[in-house]
Amino acid sequence: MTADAFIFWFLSLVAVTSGLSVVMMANPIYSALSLAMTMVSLAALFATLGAYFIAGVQVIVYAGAVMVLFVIVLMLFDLREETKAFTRGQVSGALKIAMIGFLAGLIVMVMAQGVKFLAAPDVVDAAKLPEDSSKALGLVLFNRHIFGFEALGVLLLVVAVGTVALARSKGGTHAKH
Amino acid sequence: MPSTDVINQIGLSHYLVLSAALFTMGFLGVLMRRNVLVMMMCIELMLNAVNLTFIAFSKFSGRIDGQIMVFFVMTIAAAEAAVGLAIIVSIFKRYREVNIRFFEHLKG
Amino acid sequence: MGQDIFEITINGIKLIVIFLLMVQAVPILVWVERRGSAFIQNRLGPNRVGPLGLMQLLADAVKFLNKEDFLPRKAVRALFYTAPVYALIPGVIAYCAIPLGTPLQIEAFEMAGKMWGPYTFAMQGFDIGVGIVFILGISSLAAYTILMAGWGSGNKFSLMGALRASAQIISYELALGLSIVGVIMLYGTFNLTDMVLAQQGPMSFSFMGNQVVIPWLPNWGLFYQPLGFILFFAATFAESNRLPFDLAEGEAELVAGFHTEYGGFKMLMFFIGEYAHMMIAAGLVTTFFFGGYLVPGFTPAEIREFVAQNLASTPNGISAITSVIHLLAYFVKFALFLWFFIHVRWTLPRFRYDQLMDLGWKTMLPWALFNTILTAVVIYVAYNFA
Amino acid sequence: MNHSLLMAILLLSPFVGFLINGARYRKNGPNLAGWLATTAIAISFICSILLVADLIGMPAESRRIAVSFFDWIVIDKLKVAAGFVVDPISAIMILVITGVGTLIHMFSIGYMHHDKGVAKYFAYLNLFVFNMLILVLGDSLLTMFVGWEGVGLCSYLLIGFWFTDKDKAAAGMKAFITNRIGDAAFLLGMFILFMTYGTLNFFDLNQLAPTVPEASWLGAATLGTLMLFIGATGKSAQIPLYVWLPDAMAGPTPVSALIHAATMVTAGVYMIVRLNAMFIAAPNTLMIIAVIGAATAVMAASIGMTQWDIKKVLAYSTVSQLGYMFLAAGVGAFGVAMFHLMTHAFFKALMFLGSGSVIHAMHEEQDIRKMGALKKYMPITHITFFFGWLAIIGMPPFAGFFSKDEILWKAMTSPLGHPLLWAAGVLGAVMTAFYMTRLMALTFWGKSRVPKEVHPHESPALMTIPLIVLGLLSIVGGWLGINHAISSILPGHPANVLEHWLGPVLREPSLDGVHHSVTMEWALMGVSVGLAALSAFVAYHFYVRSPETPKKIAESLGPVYRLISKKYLVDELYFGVIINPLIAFSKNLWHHVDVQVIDKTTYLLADLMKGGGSVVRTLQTGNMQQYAMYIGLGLVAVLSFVLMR
Amino acid sequence: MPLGGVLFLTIFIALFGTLLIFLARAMGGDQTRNQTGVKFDPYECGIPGQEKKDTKVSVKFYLTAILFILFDIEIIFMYPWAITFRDFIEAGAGTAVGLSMLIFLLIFIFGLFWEIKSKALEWD
Repeated sequence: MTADAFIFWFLSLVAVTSGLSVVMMANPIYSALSLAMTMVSLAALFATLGAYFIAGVQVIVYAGAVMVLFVIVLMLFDLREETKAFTRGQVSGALKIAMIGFLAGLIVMVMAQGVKFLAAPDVVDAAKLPEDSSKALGLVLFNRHIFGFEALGVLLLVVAVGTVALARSKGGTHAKH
Repeated sequence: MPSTDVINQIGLSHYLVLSAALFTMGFLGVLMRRNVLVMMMCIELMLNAVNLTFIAFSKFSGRIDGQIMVFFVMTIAAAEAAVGLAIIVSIFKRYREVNIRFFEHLKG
Repeated sequence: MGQDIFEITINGIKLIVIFLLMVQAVPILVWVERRGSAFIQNRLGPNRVGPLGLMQLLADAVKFLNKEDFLPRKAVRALFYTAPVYALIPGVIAYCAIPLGTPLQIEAFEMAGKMWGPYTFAMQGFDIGVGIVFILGISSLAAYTILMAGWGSGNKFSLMGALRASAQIISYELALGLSIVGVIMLYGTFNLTDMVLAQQGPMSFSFMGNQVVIPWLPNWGLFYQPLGFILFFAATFAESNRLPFDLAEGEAELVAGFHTEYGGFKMLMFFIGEYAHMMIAAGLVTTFFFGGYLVPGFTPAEIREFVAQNLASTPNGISAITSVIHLLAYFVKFALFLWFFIHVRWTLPRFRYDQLMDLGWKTMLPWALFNTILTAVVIYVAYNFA
Repeated sequence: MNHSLLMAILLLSPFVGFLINGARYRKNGPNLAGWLATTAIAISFICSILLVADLIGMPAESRRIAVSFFDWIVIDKLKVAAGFVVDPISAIMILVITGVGTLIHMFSIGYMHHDKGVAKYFAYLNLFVFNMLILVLGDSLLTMFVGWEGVGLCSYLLIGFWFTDKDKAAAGMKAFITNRIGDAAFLLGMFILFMTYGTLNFFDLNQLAPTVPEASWLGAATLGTLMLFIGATGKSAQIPLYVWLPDAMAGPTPVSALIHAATMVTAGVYMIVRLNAMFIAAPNTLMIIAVIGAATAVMAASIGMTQWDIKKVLAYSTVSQLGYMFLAAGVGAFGVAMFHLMTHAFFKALMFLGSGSVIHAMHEEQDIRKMGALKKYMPITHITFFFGWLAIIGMPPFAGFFSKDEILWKAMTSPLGHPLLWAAGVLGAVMTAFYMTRLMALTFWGKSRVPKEVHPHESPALMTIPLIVLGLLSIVGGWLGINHAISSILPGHPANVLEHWLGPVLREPSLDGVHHSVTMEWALMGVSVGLAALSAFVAYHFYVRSPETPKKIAESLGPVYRLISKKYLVDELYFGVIINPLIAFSKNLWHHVDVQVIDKTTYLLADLMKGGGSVVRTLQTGNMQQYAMYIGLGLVAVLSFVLMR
Repeated sequence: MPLGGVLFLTIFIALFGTLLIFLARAMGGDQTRNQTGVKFDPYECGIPGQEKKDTKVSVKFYLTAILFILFDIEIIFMYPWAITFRDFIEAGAGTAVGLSMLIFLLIFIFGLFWEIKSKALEWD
């Protein structure tokens, strides 16, 4: 096995294992920590695809910020082991699982088809991207996607204001049950 | 596809299958878990899976725009997590409850 | 990691050596801290075991090893044990991305009937293109250590300490991240080696079409980003939980913060993690603002020339001695900043928690923003009005 | 400084002013708000000057500063950039807009000093200037349309500024709706041009315009330009859509000066000049423009002779003068149209501001029958108004003389012109001289009819300084376009600056082979000036010497006079022919079609939905995971479809 | 690609740390199995530990974390700008990019000062 292939298989193993444990762990804190692990391994996978800057941002934003927030909230709430971690409906549960299985198959099939279209030799040319793509990313971001960039700035402002308002709210207007 | 060395020749389809696996796992979590916070985490997992496809396509089609989309998706995801958690926290503060079935009572 | 088995082996050994050096530096730093604090407070400090008390380190290590393993009743076993091990990882990995010297070049040679090389070994753990982003990302993972330890201990003071510490770390990460924007703009790269190399020679820059050269100053980032330096340095104190920002372990309120329940070797690992963050801070300050491994007044090319004429004749030797000289230059600066960290610890009192948060959000963040805008405007003016 | 930065400041400075005053419209006092807004426009004015200075420095053929900030719309063939262009045409416009705009803002500080919503007023005014700048600087029809709609909005807001008065609010509404009709036509014209030529950029359109004039009535250029012209009649108050402009005088007087005299209403003319090559390619459209322009000029002037409200007189005068501009554009004399646009901006803004000063002095009294002999109370207002008067009736060497005379000359001699057009123009000029003199006489001269409780006084310096500046401009503004005949007798033979400035960017019908003697030019000039002077003298005699005569004449004319003083009953005509039948028809529709057919159908549908909803409602359990499952099922369906295809 | 090195070092440190834990346990004795006596109670300065079910922890921590995420992303957004700003200036697009970033920064500053003014960042 080549080194690159080994790294890919190792990382995908980590990602899948930790991803599964996000779903399966009964203790939400373990779920959150597994998710952080998934995100870090996905960041490493991004790096194998040459997206170093995005990999770094993935770690900073997802693993270093969003998941920390989740963990802090979980710890603040003192949410431990759950006895009923999964919904239990006889019919709907079976239906859900069947659907997920079907969906997984479909996604893979569709992707296989999509790859066939993409696999035209002139398109699959990995050498087009520079090895260090962070500068190219900046150049394109501020040329073609400048509007999205500004719009996201406004979005973040709105979210900042909104969350403060939400966090201050005393929790609804109705009487407590 | 001429190459048959599935183990050593890592190509686009490898990444796509991996991301499909993660996506379905996340979806399964959204459907099956009871804890709202875990459901949100599963949504983040799904978003991450999609990000992986973006990056993979960006690499294999030689266009940087995919990476920028990931950048944007991350922002949106973080904003979503912030607002979602704020809502969950305000519900929790009042009712001490994070079970998704409890949230049915919020139906108008 | 490399092209062939030789390179992989050497790189692997290099990483392990850096790691072990970092681990070994901790007892030394502890000794320096204890002796230094004694010196500052007009005491003697450890002086019984060995000359100057140097053997105290060994004695401590043995003592730590002999402590009994201990798990509180309400602790979460998995987290309680993972946290200290995990504490080592982000610090060490992040430090490995900092360049320590000029790369070592080895010519092609024959071994075991095969031609090997030529090789270039970077004097750093791994040369990452997006160095700063990598370091920021990896060190932001340190928050998990604290949260895992605080939660896993099953002690409310631990949890409070952990929450405080993580809130503090993430708050100052903003000021830290923003104060670097000016540096990135200055050098136009994320790569730390490129940043170091951009600082060689005497101070020179072009301003509004004129080339300005100040021969008696090195071309260090400090002179371009004084405000950024102050902000960055202050934020790193908070990031590494050192005084005056060690609110997480305020004894009066929180017993000892997130590691209340820890003892023995597990405690030592947290110690190593904390000192590793201190080392990252010192290393980054050196790299960003003080020319990294550069010897002031001489460019690497000049030193290589000097070595070639006076000290060595083979290319391998020249490269090796040059690397060592730069390594030494780096360690001198690095050690100075480490001492500064220690000195500050024994000089300043601790903040109150609200003061700490106010400082981070309401003072340093706006100033870092100001620094960013100022840098952008100056660069814009310097380039545009030629 | 580079051009994109200048352009950005030029555009954004009024917008920033709008944002600040708009955000603090309850808090900013009159002085703060006013000076802020004035400074914003003044900054724009400085930027305009810098840009135009750069433009002058360029070689004549390539005078164009184009700045494109970003791609605004990219849909297949439709590519519209947020692009702005300063070329000789828009250069004149931005100077007029920001220059006159600054003066009017300054005047407003004094005029609106006691109003409660003063910050709001200045915010609107700044927003207007911002939109107007987009209108004139935009490099494509769509960019222009953004400004076009924007100024329409601001005009609506400012006409109805005192919206607590129902009539004034209604006037705003009328302006808005009338403009809407024109805008619909404008959009249609835009569609036609885009369908045919595949671009909306002015310069591309002018390039692509057919070089051989289009004879057919159904050609793309003719239809498209015709539609655009209908849009212009809405914005620039021409027959048949002029009715909103007199009512628009409900707004504050500086607004009338800025929007309804100097800038916005000239947008139609500007648009035609902008697309000159396209219009030249459509001689049928040009003919219609010329006829409508001439008709508007005469008709509005005749109404103006019978009005008693000082602002209404000026409003009809504006309509009439706009008719002249369209007449000029219609005979292919685009440069002259721009020339008259500029001079008109000076003297009409002056007269409006002067009337504002008078109204201010008379404590909101607008009826000229209750004025008279204000000369002694308000010397500065009087003298500046006097200059405006001379300018508008076309007395040499005031600004109006040169531009109006040039229009008449072109109407006669251009290949597209006709002696009848000239005659109509002269008739309009004579009537203009009459009603303007009447206005002058009734307001400033003669005997005082001022009620006893009113004590007229001169306005503060803040208001008189703009008047003085505009008065000077009314004198010298015309010297930029001295015609050949006059130039030939002046020392040094001053050149026609404006013609040289605009010439390279305009495609006008060639005058080759058409020779007219200088004698004829002098003769025509003499006829029009002489008739105007005579008319002015008659008016002076009527209203100062023997105030009884006009009444007698009015009585002897009887029904004709009443018809004219009722504005030819056009409003009533519109009500009778269009609006009332429309309302009646709508009522019928409502009673019979809407209630009986459509409502019943929708009720039926609604009942069906209700029934269906009560079934489907069981799906909305509030269980989010079920919802997620539905999403998943949808995904499965879509993916299956993709695979099956 | 340095990724291999990172992975290698991570695994190495994890193994090393685990080894140390076990070494220490081997040398110091294992007391983790039978947790009897006061010694294993949570350490609260010697006072017998008391735990209320409804412990109130300040919601401030979580609010800080949320605001951190939002501002962190805005700062991350500045990095691609910072790294390319000089290139843009040299390419003659410095004004446009600078202005667009200025707008972004103004939004950022507005957000920051709004938070400060709305007392979202006050600790007691």
